[in-house]
Amino acid sequence: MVERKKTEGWSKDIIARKVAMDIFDGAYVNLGIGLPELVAGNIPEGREVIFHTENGLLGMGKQAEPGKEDPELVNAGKKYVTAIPGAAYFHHADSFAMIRGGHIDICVLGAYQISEEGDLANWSTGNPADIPAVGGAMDLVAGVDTIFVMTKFFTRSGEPKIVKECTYPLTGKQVVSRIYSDLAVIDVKEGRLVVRELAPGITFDFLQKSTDAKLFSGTE
Amino acid sequence: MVERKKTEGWSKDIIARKVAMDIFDGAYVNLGIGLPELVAGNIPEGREVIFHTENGLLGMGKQAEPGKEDPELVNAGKKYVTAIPGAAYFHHADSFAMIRGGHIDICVLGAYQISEEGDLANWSTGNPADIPAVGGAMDLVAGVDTIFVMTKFFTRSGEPKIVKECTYPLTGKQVVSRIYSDLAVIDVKEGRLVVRELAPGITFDFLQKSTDAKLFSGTE
Amino acid sequence: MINKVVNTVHEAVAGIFDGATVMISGFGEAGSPVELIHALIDHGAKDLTVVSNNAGSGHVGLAALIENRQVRKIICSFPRTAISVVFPELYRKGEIELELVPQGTLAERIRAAGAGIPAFYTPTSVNTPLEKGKEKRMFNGREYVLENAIYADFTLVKCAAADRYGNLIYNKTARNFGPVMCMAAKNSIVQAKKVVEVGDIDPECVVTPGIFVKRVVEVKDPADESKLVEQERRYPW
Amino acid sequence: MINKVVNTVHEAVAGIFDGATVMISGFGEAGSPVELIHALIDHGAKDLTVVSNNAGSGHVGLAALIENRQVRKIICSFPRTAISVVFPELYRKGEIELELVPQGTLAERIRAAGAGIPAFYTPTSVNTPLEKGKEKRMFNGREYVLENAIYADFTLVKCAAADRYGNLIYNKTARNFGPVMCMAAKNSIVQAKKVVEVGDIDPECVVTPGIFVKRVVEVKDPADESKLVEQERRYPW
Repeated sequence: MVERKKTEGWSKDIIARKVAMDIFDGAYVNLGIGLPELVAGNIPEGREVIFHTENGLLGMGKQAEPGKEDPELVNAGKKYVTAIPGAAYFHHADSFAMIRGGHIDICVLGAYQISEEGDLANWSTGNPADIPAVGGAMDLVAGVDTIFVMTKFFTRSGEPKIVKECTYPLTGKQVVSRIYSDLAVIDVKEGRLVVRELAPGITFDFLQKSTDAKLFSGTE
Repeated sequence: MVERKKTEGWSKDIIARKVAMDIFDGAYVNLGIGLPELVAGNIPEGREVIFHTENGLLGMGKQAEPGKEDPELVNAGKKYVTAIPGAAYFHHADSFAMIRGGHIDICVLGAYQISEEGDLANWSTGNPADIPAVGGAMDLVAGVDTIFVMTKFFTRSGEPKIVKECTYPLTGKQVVSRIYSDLAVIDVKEGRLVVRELAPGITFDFLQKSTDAKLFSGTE
Repeated sequence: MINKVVNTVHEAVAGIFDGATVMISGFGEAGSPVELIHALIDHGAKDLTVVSNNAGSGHVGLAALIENRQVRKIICSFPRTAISVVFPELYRKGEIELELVPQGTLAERIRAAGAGIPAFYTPTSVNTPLEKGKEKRMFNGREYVLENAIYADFTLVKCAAADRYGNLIYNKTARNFGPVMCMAAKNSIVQAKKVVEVGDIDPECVVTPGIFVKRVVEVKDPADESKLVEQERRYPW
Repeated sequence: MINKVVNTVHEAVAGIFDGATVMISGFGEAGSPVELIHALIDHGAKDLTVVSNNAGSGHVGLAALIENRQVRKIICSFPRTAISVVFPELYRKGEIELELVPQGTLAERIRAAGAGIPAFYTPTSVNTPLEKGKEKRMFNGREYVLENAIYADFTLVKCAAADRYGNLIYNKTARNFGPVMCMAAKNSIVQAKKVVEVGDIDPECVVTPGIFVKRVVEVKDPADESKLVEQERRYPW
């Protein structure tokens, strides 16, 4: 493991903006819990994006203002949110019909690990002491064509999240389209990890040395 | 074939009343096209029965008054109807979920033939020149526990509709619970046809001689 | 900005290609998108597979589309009606293919496509001629047949009101197959009696959320199919 | 006359038997029928199989039902929350069984039961540990797993308004599993914030038609689960 400089890399907001820039006008988008939630606030002006939350709302708006929370209007992370004009409520089977049926254009998820081939692990550490919980993650990766992952490149303990093979239990196989991390934006193209953009001060070599996954340069 | 006296037997309205008497208060009922439609107008006072029409309405009311027809409010027979207060509209998949899922209590259908064991044929004469059309009949017999058949005992050409084995293509096997005809009310009980009630002037012997199906007397 | 509203029925049906599978909503005339079907006749795409509960009446709407020889095959539950003349004639001559599907199975197969379910088991049609060729299987002591999803390239639907996001509400029993057909098609094309502002439809009462809709066109005074049939109208007129 | 309205939550849950499968609506606290669950605690039926998206928070509602040792097994998608203490403890001790089901598969399996579909194929969980023990099959070049319907004896649901026929409307994202759970259970028991007159709910906006509902009880001021948890309340209190 190479030593990394803590100050390097993009901030969460910069990553969120990069993700948001890649979401086209008119897209239907589902945002995972955690980091991906930041994407909503970063959609470029002039684009209209409709957010889906799998607990039964199309047209999710901003988080609820303090004092205006409605315990019956929450997102998938159970945070209090709002609904935009033109929103629609529906039940869970209809909501996952949207997901499984391929109607959501883009889903942005967090990750524990992403493999060379775009396998994603983000639901279980495999630790028997942890309570297993899967939520909607497997449905999302099975149903949505374009899966963006938004994540820190390293775990808190310094392990790379991009790996040759996932050691954690999989959420889905060959499902990730692009990885937005604090150190680089990496495409999964035909089973290869292609580095598209590097954060300031990050070199391709540094990145390659940080993971056992084979990386390709986008300009190669 | 024994000769039958044309004047004998119950009128359509009397049959409809008999069916209606056997529909319990609070039942959810689907009525087939034709004769069964008469049942709606014969529910005894004091009973509240909710009529389902498979094209997407629970709480079907009376036929629409002349001049007040709404081409977007029809029953399964495409007749103009009304909706009662407390009605609900839904789409076709939801409507057949009610049927297939076993939520409808009673369905009253017409018949071409009913076999000794309660097989029903009511969708196709098997004549290759006829355009085959099945509609919701097969879903209804597969999904509704109690299937009442309401029919003339003889066809227009004088053939009995109750037969040992159906010669017409089946709608469902062992699905009929009770047959209300102009000549008799007959139960299908454990694969046997048990005559429950005879119309005035109709004898058990006459009935038995009219069909190759084995009949049992309800008092035997 | 999202704006699914187009100006004419002809714009709405643009892009329907020869050989496409086209779902058409309606239960008889209730919910039948007559103006969109007529636009499809003008458009001329042929060799279509049409999925619809019925096979049309008289010489307008779906019947006219069939009469115009644009339909190779129809998947439906009830092609026979008192005033259906076009389909029976072509069918008897062997000039149109029919896949007869029980009505509930038809609705569920369409929903399945929209919901990403490739196949499911149902009790409907077991022990009847319509089980022919289908895989059978026991669950909890009862027999079921396997049914496949029906996917479509396009859906033509009629509804009561729509907004620019494509959120739809319907009118009474004209709802019927509309919502599931919008789910099952890659491109759902909707004629609405009224196009309303975003926010005008109560989010609790939206029947088809906009995600299932591609294009919307306002048709303020849609024809009553039964009146056209009564008047013995023929399309193209 | 049809009147599904009963006077108390205790009447509403009467008849729930030991060993029953009970579905409980809600996504976290949104839509969770806290008062009905508490009535079930008072009622005391045990050895229950509970189907619910989550496994409860704090020591109220579903968590209290589990803590009271009435639940043998839970079928859910996400039993882990920040404030979930009861389930984890019992689970680690091996005193409660867990069937973990992806959320969309859970919803679809529940709907399937209500729709008379015993089993269906889905792409969700393929190539993951949760495909274990499931039959796999190819359709159109892609792999799917076979999933079975989940039937229930009872469903406890919270909604916004109900009439005496059992027609229901919900509030915002509190709708979640309510409608499909009402379909899947032999006996759906509903707590409504308001019981309204028949005819007060627009027939175009009914979400759960009365046919799927057995009993309705008005609970005018249902507790906010999150507030009870914040206040560290414990049921029975």
